[in-house]
Amino acid sequence: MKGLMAIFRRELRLAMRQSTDSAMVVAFFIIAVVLFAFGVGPEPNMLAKIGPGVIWVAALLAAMLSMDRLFQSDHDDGTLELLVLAPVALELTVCVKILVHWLTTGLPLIIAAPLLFVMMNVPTEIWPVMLYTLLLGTPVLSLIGSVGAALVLGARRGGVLLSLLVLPLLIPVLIFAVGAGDAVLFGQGAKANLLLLGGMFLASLALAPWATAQALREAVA
Amino acid sequence: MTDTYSILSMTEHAGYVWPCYALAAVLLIGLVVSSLNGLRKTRIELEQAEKNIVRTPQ
Amino acid sequence: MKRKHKRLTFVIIALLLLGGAAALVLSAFEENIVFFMSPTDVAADKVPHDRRFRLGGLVEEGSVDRSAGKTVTFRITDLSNSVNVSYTGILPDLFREGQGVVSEGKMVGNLFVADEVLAKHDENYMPPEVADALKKSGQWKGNAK
Amino acid sequence: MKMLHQFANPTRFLRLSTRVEPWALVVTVVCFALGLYYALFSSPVDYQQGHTVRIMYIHVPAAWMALFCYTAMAVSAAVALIWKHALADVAAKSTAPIGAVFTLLALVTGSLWGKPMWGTWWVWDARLTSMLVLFFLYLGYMALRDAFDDPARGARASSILVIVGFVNVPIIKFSVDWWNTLHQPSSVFRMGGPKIHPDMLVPLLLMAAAFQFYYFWLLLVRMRRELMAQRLRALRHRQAEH
Repeated sequence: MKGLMAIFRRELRLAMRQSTDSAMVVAFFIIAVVLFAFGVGPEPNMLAKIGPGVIWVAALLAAMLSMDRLFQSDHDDGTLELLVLAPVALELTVCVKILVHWLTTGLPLIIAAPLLFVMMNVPTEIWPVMLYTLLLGTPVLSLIGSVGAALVLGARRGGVLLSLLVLPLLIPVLIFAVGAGDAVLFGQGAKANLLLLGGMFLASLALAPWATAQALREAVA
Repeated sequence: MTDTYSILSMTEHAGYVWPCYALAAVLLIGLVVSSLNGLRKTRIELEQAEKNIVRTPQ
Repeated sequence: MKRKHKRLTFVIIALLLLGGAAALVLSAFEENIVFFMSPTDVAADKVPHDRRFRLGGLVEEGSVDRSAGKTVTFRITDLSNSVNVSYTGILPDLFREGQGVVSEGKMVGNLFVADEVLAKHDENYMPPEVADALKKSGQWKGNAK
Repeated sequence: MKMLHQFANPTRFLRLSTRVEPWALVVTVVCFALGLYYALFSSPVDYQQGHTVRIMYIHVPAAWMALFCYTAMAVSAAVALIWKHALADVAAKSTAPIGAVFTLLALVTGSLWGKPMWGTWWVWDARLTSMLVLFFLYLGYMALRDAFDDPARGARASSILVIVGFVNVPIIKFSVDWWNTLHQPSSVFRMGGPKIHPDMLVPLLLMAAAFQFYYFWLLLVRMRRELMAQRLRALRHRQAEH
């Protein structure tokens, strides 16, 4: 437990020291959405219609952008070998790293999201649901992304490859998150979609740290 | 059951059915050709490499 | 020994999480996520008025009217309620009376104005002679005409 | 297990494979000839779909094989990771391009079938979407495998990816039962027997057998090539050391 706390503090300290990284992710998120607004023109109804989808796609890409540095620096300077050999189970270490990644990228995205709801003219009645989907969905991005990030360690063109591997697996998250907003506008309630997102979160929480740890062991072997 | 003409023409759906079979042929035969090509190339390279090993004394 | 215990704990936690995930997903299916709405939903006023949605059901027997040029009107039914639909454009080949369809469009008053009609087909495959024979002998169970 | 080990010996495999290959090829060609004859000429049209039912004889076996290849890949990858069987890894690598081709074929023929029948080339429903994800998984596997300078590292990383991606397979299989979608439920592998007329089931099964043997034959060819390539790499490595 003490070892875990030490890792947590180290990760958080490192993330804080590189807080420009988090800021850049949020900036990318906002700029990507704004680009869409320029791309389709400022017609409010049109923006409202595509708003939830655009915001989610931008969040997905922004999370991907920050993903490849999750294990890269540890891999480069040899820390990763220490973590693999450490008495703390690698699966737990991975969980801590994912948690910190989410705190430094997922959470800022959620905080920035209401600003984008205003800019994209998203109907106020789906704001809470959209926030719930982001709250349930962004941890899934971090979890599944970590598997990809561990797999591409040491690969050529790791960043692009990471997107190719991970984005298809994230399609269901995108579909049900955006579907939740539509379901509310339909008057059906978003319960089913949110339950599915919750199921995806639990399933990826069960499987992703294990797969990531295996991939990390292979990477330093 | 149906005369050959109507089968070959597939009535109004020929434009959908024939491309399916054509695509299947192209993809499946293409994969065979590329696999056999790869096999042939690798075999030639391997034979060459084995000859070189024999020629170079230890 | 300690290592083994640790591993066992992990496996149990993972199984609990997976069980939770399965429970959530299964209860989500009970909520019935729909690819389309039914005419009963329309009758119960459960559909939005100013937004596009999908309406699914069977094409009611004898309701297809092609008299108005390119615009076709028909009724979609789920055998308890039905909705009037109008559509302008090319219908898919499987579109016929008694056949399942999914159409996308908006409600305009009591009329569903579709801008897309998709035909849904069932998992039965048979030659036309067999279908005729089945219908003649009264063993026909499908809904298609 | 002992038999598996014997089979896993590459020299023994090569000997066995060269003996089996011609037969597999003959069976493939015969099945294709019969299957195509039935599928294109001798089978009746469907009472609803007319001639487009003939697309089924390509589409359905291709979709089956897409799932079969992925499952075979995942099993081989697991065996390669756990028991370090070199041959299992070779099998997984050799299966990937074949599976990708089958998936692409299923997607495109499905689209060509959907246009006249449903009235659309593509809908974003569960079956079609999960099939597209399967295609990307195949591509991702091949890309990841090629992205490392050390082939052994690429082999292990991509094996993990295949196993992780396996969650998609049950989703594809059951998507038509779980969601009320445009895609019709299974006609053949269902409770209560196939709901498809024998005259159409025969060409379908013949084509399925043809696809299956085609895969088997091509797998042997590709595995043989891969084993040669491995030997070539080892030889060059040794030469460089001298």
